[in-house]
Amino acid sequence: SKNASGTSAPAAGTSGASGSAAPPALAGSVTFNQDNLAKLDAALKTALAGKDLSSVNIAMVVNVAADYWKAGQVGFQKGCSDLGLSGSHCTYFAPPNGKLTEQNSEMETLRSQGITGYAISAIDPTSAAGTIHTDVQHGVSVLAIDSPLPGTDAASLYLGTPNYTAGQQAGEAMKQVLGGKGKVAVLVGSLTAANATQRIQGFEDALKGSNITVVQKVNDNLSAATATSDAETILANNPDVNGLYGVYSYDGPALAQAVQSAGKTNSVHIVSDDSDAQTLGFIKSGVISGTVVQMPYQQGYTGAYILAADKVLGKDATMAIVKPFLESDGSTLSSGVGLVTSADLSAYQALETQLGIS
Amino acid sequence: MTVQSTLTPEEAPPRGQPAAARLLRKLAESPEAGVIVACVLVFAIIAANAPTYTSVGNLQVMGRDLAQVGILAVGESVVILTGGIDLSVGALAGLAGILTAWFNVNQGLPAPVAIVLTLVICAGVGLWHGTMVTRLNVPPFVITLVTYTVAQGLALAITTGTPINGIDPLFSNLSQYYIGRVPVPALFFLGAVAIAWFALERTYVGRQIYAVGGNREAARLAGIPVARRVTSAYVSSAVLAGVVGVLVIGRMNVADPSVGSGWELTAIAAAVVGGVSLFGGEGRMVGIAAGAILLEFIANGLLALHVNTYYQTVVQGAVLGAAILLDRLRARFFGRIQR
Amino acid sequence: MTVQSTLTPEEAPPRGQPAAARLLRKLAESPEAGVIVACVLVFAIIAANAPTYTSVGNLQVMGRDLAQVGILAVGESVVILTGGIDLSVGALAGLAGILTAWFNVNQGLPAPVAIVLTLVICAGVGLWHGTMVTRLNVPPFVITLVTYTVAQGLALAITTGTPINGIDPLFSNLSQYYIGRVPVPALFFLGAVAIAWFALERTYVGRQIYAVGGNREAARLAGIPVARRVTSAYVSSAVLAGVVGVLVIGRMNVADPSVGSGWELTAIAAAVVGGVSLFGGEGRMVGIAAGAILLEFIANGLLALHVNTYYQTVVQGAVLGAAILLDRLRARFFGRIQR
Amino acid sequence: MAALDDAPGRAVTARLRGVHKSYGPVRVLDLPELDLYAGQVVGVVGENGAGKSTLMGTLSGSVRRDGGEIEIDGSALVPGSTEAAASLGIAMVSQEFPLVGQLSVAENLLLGRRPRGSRRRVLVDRAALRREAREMLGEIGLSATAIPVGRQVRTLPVPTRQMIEIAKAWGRRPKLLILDEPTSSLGPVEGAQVLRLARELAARGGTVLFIGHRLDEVREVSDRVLVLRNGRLVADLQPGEASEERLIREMVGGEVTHSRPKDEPTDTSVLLSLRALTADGLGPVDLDLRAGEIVGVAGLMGSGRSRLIHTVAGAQPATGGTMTIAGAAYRPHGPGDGTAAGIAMIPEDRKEQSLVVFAPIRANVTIPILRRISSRGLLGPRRERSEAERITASVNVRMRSVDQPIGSLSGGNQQRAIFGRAFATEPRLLLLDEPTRGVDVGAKAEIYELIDRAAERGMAVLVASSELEELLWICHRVAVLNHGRLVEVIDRAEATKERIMTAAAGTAPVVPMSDEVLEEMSEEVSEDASQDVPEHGDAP
Ligand SMILES: Nc1ncnc2c1ncn2[C@@H]1O[C@H](COP(=O)(O)OP(=O)(O)OP(=O)(O)O)[C@@H](O)[C@H]1O
Ligand SMILES: Nc1ncnc2c1ncn2[C@@H]1O[C@H](COP(=O)(O)OP(=O)(O)OP(=O)(O)O)[C@@H](O)[C@H]1O
Ligand SMILES: [Mg+2]
Ligand SMILES: [Mg+2]
Repeated sequence: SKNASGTSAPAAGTSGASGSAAPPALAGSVTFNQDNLAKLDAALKTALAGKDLSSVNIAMVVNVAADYWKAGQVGFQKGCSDLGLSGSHCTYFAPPNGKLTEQNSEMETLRSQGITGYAISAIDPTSAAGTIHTDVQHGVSVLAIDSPLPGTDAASLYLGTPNYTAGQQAGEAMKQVLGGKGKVAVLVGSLTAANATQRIQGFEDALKGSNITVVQKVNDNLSAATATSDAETILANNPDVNGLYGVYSYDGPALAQAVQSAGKTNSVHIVSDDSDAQTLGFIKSGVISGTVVQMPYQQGYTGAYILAADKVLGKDATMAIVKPFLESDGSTLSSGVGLVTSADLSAYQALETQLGIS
Repeated sequence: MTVQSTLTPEEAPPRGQPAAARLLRKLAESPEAGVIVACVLVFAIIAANAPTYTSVGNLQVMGRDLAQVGILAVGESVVILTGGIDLSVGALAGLAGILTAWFNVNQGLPAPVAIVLTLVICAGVGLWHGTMVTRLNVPPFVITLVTYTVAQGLALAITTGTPINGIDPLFSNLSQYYIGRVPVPALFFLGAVAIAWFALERTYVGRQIYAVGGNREAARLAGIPVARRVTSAYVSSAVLAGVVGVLVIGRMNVADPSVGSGWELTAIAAAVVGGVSLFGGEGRMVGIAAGAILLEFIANGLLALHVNTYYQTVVQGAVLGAAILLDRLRARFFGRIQR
Repeated sequence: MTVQSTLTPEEAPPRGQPAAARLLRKLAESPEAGVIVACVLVFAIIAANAPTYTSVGNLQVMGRDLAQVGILAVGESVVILTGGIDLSVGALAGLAGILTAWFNVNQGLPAPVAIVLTLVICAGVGLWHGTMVTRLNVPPFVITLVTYTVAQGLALAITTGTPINGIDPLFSNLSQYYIGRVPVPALFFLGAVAIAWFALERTYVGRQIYAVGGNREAARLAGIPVARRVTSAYVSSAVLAGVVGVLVIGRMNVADPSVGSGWELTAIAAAVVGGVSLFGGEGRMVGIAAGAILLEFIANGLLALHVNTYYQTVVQGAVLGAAILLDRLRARFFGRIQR
Repeated sequence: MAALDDAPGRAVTARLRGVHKSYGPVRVLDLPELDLYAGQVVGVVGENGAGKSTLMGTLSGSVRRDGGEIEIDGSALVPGSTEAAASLGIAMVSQEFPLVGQLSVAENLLLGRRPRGSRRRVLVDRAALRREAREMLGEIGLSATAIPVGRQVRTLPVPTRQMIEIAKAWGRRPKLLILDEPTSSLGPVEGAQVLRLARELAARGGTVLFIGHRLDEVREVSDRVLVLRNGRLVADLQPGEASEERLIREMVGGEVTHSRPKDEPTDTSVLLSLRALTADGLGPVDLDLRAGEIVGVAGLMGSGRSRLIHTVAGAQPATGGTMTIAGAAYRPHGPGDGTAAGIAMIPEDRKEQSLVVFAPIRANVTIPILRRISSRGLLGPRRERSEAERITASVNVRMRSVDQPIGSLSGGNQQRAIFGRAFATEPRLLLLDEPTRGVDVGAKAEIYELIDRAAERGMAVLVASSELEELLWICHRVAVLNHGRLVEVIDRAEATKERIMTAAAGTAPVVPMSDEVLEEMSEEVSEDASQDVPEHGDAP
């Protein structure tokens, strides 16, 4: 679960070189949707100027306590402090083990704490639906981040990027680095979390029509050590595999580590998700060809603004401000998706530094 | 024939204490006292620092939480009382939820039928455990670990990872309604505790379970049907796991295959914290319930106190540790003779 | 009145069996036989169906895996032999990795110093367990559960969820080098097994550990320093967990806080499958090593066989179950009279 | 209770001053002054719960005394430390056979110490270990072929374990050897051997404390007899003064008598009938038992007495033959069937086979009648308590309350409670296995009376016992087992010790036993695959 995904068009589409000997250079994109969101933040800030924010009590609930969400937390807290909210009115919660029941209990607990609104990356949208319904009935505003909440009372606005799209982009990148043919194995931390299943779906759909087949999908149960061992096992048992896709943030490094110790850096190509420091290191050294990244920072930051506005200005007024910035589907507020490769690595790192994430 | 009895009972020693002091001492001596005191202390301390902790809403959340691990702890304890252990309860609860939803949604059975069918399957699993343990002498740890793995796997295999949606509203009615202001699942917890207490303390079958756990050979020679008692413990535990599974899908309104694994540890912890000996034969329902409640007080309290996520687990462990040390010190000063 | 002595056992019956048959029978009777046979069978069956299973590369992977759960199982078994249990090994291994990396990267200590410091801390944790268990009579399950929780929490708290990068290359040298074609971590596993075997079977301290686990009161009356022996078991277990932690970060080249939790169950399972009794005093290193190897054969084999991910867990459970039933049936037909 | 002055020149081995011990509010031991001299066997007698084991415990360090000083050869003994006691030369054979069942005989013999003269301090010197173990067995007159030192102790029968325990203490070359009822589970040969050992140590200048309930034995072996009552030393007698009557009077503070039971039972209907009954290591047995009759079962150790009792109770499967109870066929599949047929059994090992030691007396005495005393499955605490009080009162259990853990009662009181609970099932047939093991004279007389009363009420009683005098005293007939076979049934008129022993020890053809049992008995534990000197090598 440590990722979301992007809608903005990948700039990766057209790398021509596809010889199987030398890994083709993959072009990346790290522009996300920042300009757009920055304008929205400014508009909300203007609307909130001079208003009393003391009744605002908001929370951000993510789906697991993991590195990926660090940026989201930083963004959320930055958003709160930019709005002048006190820390006690700004709850950040990450289920320590990424369990559905942990998140459910927390949502119920939040309501009893008199929260006015929360942004949530639901582990399972259906199971959250009931609670969200009750919350919305009680005037609590709920903002879907990271993964949308279709069919719930919070379906009207979604801040994030669909996992499916992110998976597709990983698939596209894989097609490029493999030159359209080969065998691929996938390593993932959960077979049940929506973000994992959607990403793998997108990835597989993107490979349709090419000569690339997915020969094995392996679950490491959210354990980085298992991922390492599984990665090594995959390599040892699949000598003909030439592409690897690591879905969770630690899966990329685990695969890279395994490829490196098996001495197959030249023959096996890796596409991963997220931007662990280790992943970026492997991008630099060329072991990982590319990694699909999102901007959880923006989900936290803009999320805080939207929730505060919901409480202070009212839902309709807030929606009116947000409307011009939505995607064509009328409900998605894209936080962008990017592809980090050795080409745009430095640009991405500069961005992270600027936001105070790393 | 004349025999002079040599057996005059010793007189009770003269006691200077007033009745109240004696009652207090008696309380302090009982093994359940420690965990109950710990419950009260933990609750009071958290309540003093987190105003929302004692709100009706939050108490309701705790009540619903208790219906999960709390009910599992009840079943687990019965097994532990016989000298066994049941590692499968968490995974089985998860599988039971999936099965019920699958019968209901994929097979189109009405909700009550789906529930009954699931509970029957769970009972079958318990029977299997009991048979393996009593007939083939398989260590309980091992056979229930196998079930744990298989149940977890089956939950995945049935769903291929995708949660089962669209379950009958009856399930959420079960789980999300209130009687007065008490959530129905919390009543299930109280009911399970009460029934287990009654069965263990007030029926001969219950007392026989204690005897079996205390000394299996002595129980056998005294004519107690040991195998049947042990098996019944595994069956109860498995059926209660099934009940938890049904309640959980109702609460979440979806059957998710990730539910349940890991709960067995919490259930065992609740039992042990509540004074159940892992060697069997010792421990009472009051303590077990208090153990489950203590763990819930702590887990929920840390959220209410807004303890930093990254520190929550540390604090949880530390509080648990403190509660246990307290109890040990109590036992040292007031306790009865230990084994 | 002349009476013959009554202590002479009846003579051995004339045996018609040839020596080979007797040896076979003797092997079949030993409690370790079942798990060793299961190892061989499982290996053979998987190898016949997955050509890559026996490739050097895959065997090396299994060797490195064994250095994780296998080493933990060795330490865990020593604790179980004394009649205790150590739930903290997995979490402690995880924490040890984090600590080492943190000392090395964040505090700038050289790798060897960081390792030694970590192992000393682990030893301290073991000492704490031993002290609580022997002095305050805290149930081992409970005190190590507390450590489990705290260690997991500390790993999260120290890293705030972010893996620690940039550890000294020495760590990966430790883990990724080979002697001949045997990976160094696998040698650590073999070393741990050999040392534990030697210590338990060939030293006074080891035999006393068996005595303490078999009959604590007898050991105490015979003047064996029970508290010290029990404590030393917890210390060994904790230090071995530390070693595993160091090896794991070397293998992954990063210290990730998700490492280790859940491994305690696998370690205990390896011990129990290998014939260790959870009541203490019974079980030998050969069996324990075979238990760990069996579990690894199964886990790795399912990947090698490309078993559908969604069915892997079920199959894993089923194979484990079959192996255990096999052993029980063996025990029924060849075994000595059980306790 | 001043020290004996017939030994003025003798060195004092142990000097006890003001030693006392309490459990809860009850002071179970209170000794203002006691000296033990070198070169003496000191007998210690007292009724159950008199504090004998507690006294020995304070000396051996297994019980932590509450106060007082103990000096051994002039050095102070730290309270509650078995290590300190051992280092001062105290060794104890305790009542509870504390051996480690999983370890080999050799390792048990040298538990907690190294072989003498072995230079290895850390590594086990296995050759030396075995050598010394064999020597230790030899020193007390056992051959290493009789008890293979590599064998796992838990596979050995109880009497053998007791001898190992004695060899273990003996091998420590103690200055002060404490024997707590060492002979209660031994046959006559080994019993005599133990007495010889006690004398031998005294002759070498050591001191022996010998606790026993068989007064003749104590008188035979002791140079001085101490009598404890309620934790206090009430008499300190020389052998001449210590007549059986005197000892009993001092122990119980009064007279104890028990007359022989009524002559033949009036009711002559056969209650239990065994025909060609066989079981693992037992049989064939043909025996009729009439209502109101007390039949003894005699035999050497391992002759199958316990097996007969267990087989009739349904606790061990019969392999052939028939049993009928009051004319109806009886084929038990477990002890539950025995209970249902009106059988109550009292097994020989209280701790392992009868009691939940940490549970209250209340729970222990109601175990077999839980079902009966509950109405429609329900059992209230008041009902349970009143039943428990009735049961314990009916057999005079000495206790503070029924809530006390039964493990805190002395052995004799535990046994009385077990009798109470057997009677509470209102059986037709009472099966007793060593009913007075570890029970004092007073309680013994009471138990005999209870047995008589049972017979008078029409129960049939089958008593297995190692004490021939007991059988001769209470039984109408004595059945003698030899290697599992019933060789003779002797009427009380003709029964003598000699006749019984001749039948019991006579060479009889070896009973066919299952291979498994034989194998079990003849083989030893392989400590590990590489064990270098298998004991088979020693056997012919
Ligand atoms: N651990 C204990 N806790 C409470 N009371 C105890 C404990 N051990 C012994 N007692 C009590 O101390 C008293 C003395 O017991 P002790 O075992 O010394 O008697 P004894 O003379 O050896 O009796 P017996 O002949 O039956 O072995 C008894 O009343 C017994 O109930
Ligand atoms: N195969 C068996 N199944 C069940 N119980 C058994 C079996 N073999 C022995 N026992 C029980 O084990 C106990 C100890 O056996 P042991 O050889 O000492 O008894 P025994 O021959 O009856 O000796 P004794 O005559 O001294 O009582 C007995 O209670 C016997 O009933
Ligand atoms: Mg005694
Ligand atoms: Mg016997």
